[in-house]
Amino acid sequence: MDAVVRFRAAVCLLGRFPALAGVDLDVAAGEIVLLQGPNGAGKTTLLRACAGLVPVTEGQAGVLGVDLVADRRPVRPLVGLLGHSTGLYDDLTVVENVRFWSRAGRSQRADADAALARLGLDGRLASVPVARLSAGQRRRTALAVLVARRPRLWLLDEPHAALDQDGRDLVDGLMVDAVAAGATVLFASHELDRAEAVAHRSVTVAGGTVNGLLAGAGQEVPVA
Amino acid sequence: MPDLAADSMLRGSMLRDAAMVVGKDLRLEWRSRVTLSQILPFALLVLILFAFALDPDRRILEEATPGLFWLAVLFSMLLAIQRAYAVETADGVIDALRLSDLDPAGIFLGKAAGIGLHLLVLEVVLFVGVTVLYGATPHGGLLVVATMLLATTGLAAAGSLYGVLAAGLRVRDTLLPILMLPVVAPVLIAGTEAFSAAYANASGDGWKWCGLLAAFSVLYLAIGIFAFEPLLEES
Amino acid sequence: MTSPSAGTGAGIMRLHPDGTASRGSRILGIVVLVSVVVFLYVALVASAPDKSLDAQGQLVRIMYLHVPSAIACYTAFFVTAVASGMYLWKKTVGWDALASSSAEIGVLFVALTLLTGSIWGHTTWGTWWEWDPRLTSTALMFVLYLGYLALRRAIIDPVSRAKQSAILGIIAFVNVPIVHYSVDWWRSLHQTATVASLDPKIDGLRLFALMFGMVVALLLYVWLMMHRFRLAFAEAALEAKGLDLALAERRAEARADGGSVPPSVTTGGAS
Amino acid sequence: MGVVLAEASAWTYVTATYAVTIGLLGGYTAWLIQKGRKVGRQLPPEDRKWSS
Repeated sequence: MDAVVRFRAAVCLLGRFPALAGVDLDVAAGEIVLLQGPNGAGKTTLLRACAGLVPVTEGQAGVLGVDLVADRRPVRPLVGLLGHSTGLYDDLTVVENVRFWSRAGRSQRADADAALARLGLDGRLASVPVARLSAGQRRRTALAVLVARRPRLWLLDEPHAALDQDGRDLVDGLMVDAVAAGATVLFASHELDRAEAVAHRSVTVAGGTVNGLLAGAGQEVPVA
Repeated sequence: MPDLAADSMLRGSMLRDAAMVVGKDLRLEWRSRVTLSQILPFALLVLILFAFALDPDRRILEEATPGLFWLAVLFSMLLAIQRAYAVETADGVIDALRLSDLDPAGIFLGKAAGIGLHLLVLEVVLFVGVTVLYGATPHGGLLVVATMLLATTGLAAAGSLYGVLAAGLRVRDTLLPILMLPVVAPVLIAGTEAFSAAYANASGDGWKWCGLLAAFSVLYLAIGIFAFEPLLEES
Repeated sequence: MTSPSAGTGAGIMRLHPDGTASRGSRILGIVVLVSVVVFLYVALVASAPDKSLDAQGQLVRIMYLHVPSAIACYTAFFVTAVASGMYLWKKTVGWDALASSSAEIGVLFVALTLLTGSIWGHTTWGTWWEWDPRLTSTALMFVLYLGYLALRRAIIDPVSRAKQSAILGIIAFVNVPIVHYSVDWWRSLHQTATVASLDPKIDGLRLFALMFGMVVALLLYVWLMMHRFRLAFAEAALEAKGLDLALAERRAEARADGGSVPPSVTTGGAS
Repeated sequence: MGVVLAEASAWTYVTATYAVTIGLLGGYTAWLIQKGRKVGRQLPPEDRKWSS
């Protein structure tokens, strides 16, 4: 199976700011790749670009066989994105949120309930409106939504943030289980000791540029 | 871009997604009660303010009842649309909508149905309010109901479309009124004239205004189904 | 290409080096100027007052401005709608610049239509405003396109601004007939007098003044568009130029952060 | 009211209308040309293909 993610000199603009100024990145199937880099380096934009939410204006960008430059929408149902914002309705309860978003992602109800159980949200918390949850519990709910979608590519933006110790163990476990089930994980993190333990490979993002080609990848000059 | 909407219509996923979205909106309202506890009182307040402005004992209120009713509906509509899309733009929900497999036309119809249902509740309350406060005795019930339903469909469709157009903007609260009100002015005119005909017990010439409202609704439903996708993409 | 500093061309064709003028716009500018002078002469001096309006005969001259500016504003908003449609299809900066320029000039002509209509209203009905169907729908169109311009100012990202205002450009124009139709219906119930007095019996030199006025208004619209379009196009080019600069700075920032700029960026690299 | 309006005041309305129209159009044109030069100055000549 060729690379799940294949970027060559990709440029992404946020308004007029070139958040990504030239990305070379390969992620093979079944890999867990860590994105490292200072704040504002472009980690979040890169994850959102992989999810097809940000237009790639120059260079080449392909995720799961979808050419993002041509039409980036078809990749969206295939990926799961966990960002800084939760993407949940504050006034709805945990279970209502997870069920709505999993149904919206064409998953079955069983997947939603299994995800709730897996994230430990099927007890007292289930019927609590998201607005009243702590940051960590909201993050777990967002994770449950992602797990319920069973995406082929996990895109996690600082998944360990706001989680307590066993929450972080849970995230690491989820990543390993996902890869075992045939998915691929690309995540950004600042907790390097924990992140590097679970990641197969680490790539540095600096000033909107990434040099993350696989060792064996040929040095083809992209068609200008 | 339009082919996406067309083929999803065939697969019937549009209506199923619309049902899912409106169900979610109603549940959201049930949990937060924003319409019931905030927009409804505002609508009644508008009726009372009209009375202060128009000197209740000089029969002006009773004669102007049709117009005042629809003005109150228009202002409440603005709040209902702001609320409907504030929910979708909070906390990254709009990204989740894009990432989900929901058909954009379905989201459009779902949001429109949600706004429409909220408006109907407001209109019923306002109708009672107008009858009681302004002492306007309604006649021509059929025309009144038909006008309400058609006007609400038109307002909901235009509201759902302009709501997402303004959704992503910082200045949406001030931009939405000037974008929407000139567009829904024909609904205000048609609604008022139809109601005047009904109240004057001359329902006959009120029906052509319903025709105008129906045309307006069909037009905006059609525009919305095709224009919603790029607008959701850009907001 | 002559040296930019000395200005191009000679004599009357001497163009300012930095401006949005060109041979074409200068020639059209001269034509417009001449036709305006001719129009003023015909409208104000040559054509006789309209006897049917007795003492108000002179007032028919206001119509020579009111009707042409109305024609020009509908043309402008039609161009905006077409350019918006073309932008959604072709997605090039040019169509977006055309749509926004035409909308802005359209709003200018709508303002003129309302002003001249209001003055005409004061002379015949004694009030600065009359709920005449055409004036009313013109006023609604004025606010609608002010909303279009407000939407353009509210969006920062040039691509999403172009797309969203293109959609609004089309919807707004689709609304014009609806507003027109419902307002006509609305006012035709109540009185028809105002409609008649807006179209006083016009013939002879007066008819020529009116028709010529329309031609001058459209020529003026095209001339203004040539300049406004180039201004919008230049601003878009400036934005794009700013991007290349920002891209270079961003990559310099990458080197400063200790990251290495990827090979394919430096060799093949972004164009 | 129409009849009472003297011939003279009819002319004042007409001249007022023409003055307002020419003033508004003239003002907009002046602003447009001036801004065109301000923006044009920041662009290298090859980007202004209309003037070559």
